[in-house]
Amino acid sequence: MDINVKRDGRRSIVEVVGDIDLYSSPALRETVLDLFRKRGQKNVIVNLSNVDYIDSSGVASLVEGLQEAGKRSARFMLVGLQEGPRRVLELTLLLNVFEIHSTEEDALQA
Amino acid sequence: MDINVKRDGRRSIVEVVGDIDLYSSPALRETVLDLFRKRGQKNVIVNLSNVDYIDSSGVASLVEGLQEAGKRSARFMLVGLQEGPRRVLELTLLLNVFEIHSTEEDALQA
Amino acid sequence: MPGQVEITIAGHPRWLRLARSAVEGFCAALDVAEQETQSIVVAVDEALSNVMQHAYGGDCSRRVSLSCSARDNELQFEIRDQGVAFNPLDRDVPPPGELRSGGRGLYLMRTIMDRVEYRREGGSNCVRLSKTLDPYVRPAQGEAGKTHGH
Amino acid sequence: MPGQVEITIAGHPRWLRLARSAVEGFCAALDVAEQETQSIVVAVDEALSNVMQHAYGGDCSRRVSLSCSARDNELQFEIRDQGVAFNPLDRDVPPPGELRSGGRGLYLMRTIMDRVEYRREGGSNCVRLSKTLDPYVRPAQGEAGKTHGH
Ligand SMILES: Nc1ncnc2c1ncn2[C@@H]1O[C@H](COP(=O)(O)OP(=O)(O)O)[C@@H](O)[C@H]1O
Ligand SMILES: Nc1ncnc2c1ncn2[C@@H]1O[C@H](COP(=O)(O)OP(=O)(O)O)[C@@H](O)[C@H]1O
Repeated sequence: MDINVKRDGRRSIVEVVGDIDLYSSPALRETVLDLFRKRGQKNVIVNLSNVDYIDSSGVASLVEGLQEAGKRSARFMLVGLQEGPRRVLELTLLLNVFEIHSTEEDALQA
Repeated sequence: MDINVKRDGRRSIVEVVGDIDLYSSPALRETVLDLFRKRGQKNVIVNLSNVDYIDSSGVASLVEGLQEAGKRSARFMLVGLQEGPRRVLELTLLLNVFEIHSTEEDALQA
Repeated sequence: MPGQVEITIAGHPRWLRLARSAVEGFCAALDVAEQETQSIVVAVDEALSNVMQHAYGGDCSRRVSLSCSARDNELQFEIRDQGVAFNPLDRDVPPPGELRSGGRGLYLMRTIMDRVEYRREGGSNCVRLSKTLDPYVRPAQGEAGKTHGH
Repeated sequence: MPGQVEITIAGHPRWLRLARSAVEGFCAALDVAEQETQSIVVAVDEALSNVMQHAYGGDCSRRVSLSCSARDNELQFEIRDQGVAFNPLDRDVPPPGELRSGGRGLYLMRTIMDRVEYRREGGSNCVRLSKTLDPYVRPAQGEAGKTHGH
């Protein structure tokens, strides 16, 4: 898994490429939490359009991002959700818990 | 592996999709030999643009196709060779033994 | 009966992707539908992750094995480890949808698979995940005889 | 030392693709370059195919195992079967490039890998294929300790 962060003022886009599993999710978790805690970001968008697989530890990382955003009245959004990850969020009844948009552009305008 | 044959008069294009290995090569061999032996084809083009992997049994099937063509003064061509299969033909010193073209169109005009 | 495919990996999460590819490859060889395969991969991956994380507590020198078998229209995946005894069926699974980190692995395993069985066997935990396929999946035919030649 | 990854498959060619994915996954987890990986996959696949075809003569009920390990900058793949004794190093390999069907598997194995070793061990054939990687590949670090957490 590779992570690429584009930061623009208090808004960041986290682009993930590859599977998010027990091996890679700690890096995603850290990246997202750091953006809120250390960089004071107000808006973090995670682009999952190149992620075909996410397991429960990956879901946990995203949930922690959402929780951290909540504490700081910041926003946390997911974009580009593929079929597999969508099904995992559906099965865990989290599909309506996250703010999800199709593309980065949609999320930026939302 | 899937095989799809387009026949046009005495000319056939054999489109292969997937890996050619010990499991799948017998079907390719049979398809190609039948086109010469049973269908009297004078020109068989094997399109490998959707083949990422070929092993020595797959190479053997192609060689048998070439030999059968030789016996009948027919033509046997390969098109769309990907990097992996190209390397295998290179390693087995067969890259210059086959008539290879980039695309079906090139082969049809050759 | 041993599975048609068995894999053993060191208990390091770096090998999870390989294990998922193996499960995917197993399903592909049996013509299991793509969406069904994806779910099965999740369930098996969760079981393996739990062993690495909980049964072995991150000790990557220990090994976990996975046995895959197909019989009639049922796929079975047996995960075996030598870690602390743990019966995944004894554990209450908290409701999903809540905003907590963690605690969704067992839920996914149970929700996706048709059957989860556990036995402790001479120092090993053995979790068997089963899934009945519909429509009828081709079992691994001819595994007991000569069916291919050159 | 057991390999970090071991897989056992029934001796049916339908499982070759799965075995290739496993080798690919093994190399990927160690950051081996793509082109190098592709060649290694060919060599291992040829060894497995030979067992299915020749050592077992198409009897798909028998099993073949593959052990993958990485040490320093060397990858080792050990293929083990219980078929007829056969030392691939005793066999003369005909020159490639000729128009004959077959007879290129051993050549590919030897050409691609740096070392091919054979031993007969209590009814088993054991072929070890080794490849030294350059530039230095990360060995499977931390396999012996706790390196990950939640
Ligand atoms: N194989 C196992 N060995 C020991 N304990 C386990 C095992 N699997 C799960 N557990 C326990 O059950 C809990 C719930 O597991 P799970 O639902 O997978 O969520 P998570 O792994 O995210 O905590 C774990 O936190 C752990 O305490
Ligand atoms: N594992 C094996 N057990 C027994 N015989 C083998 C084995 N591998 C190879 N051979 C013998 O060596 C010959 C050459 O093998 P190879 O170069 O792989 O070509 P091919 O498999 O296409 O014949 C085979 O035809 C077979 O007679």
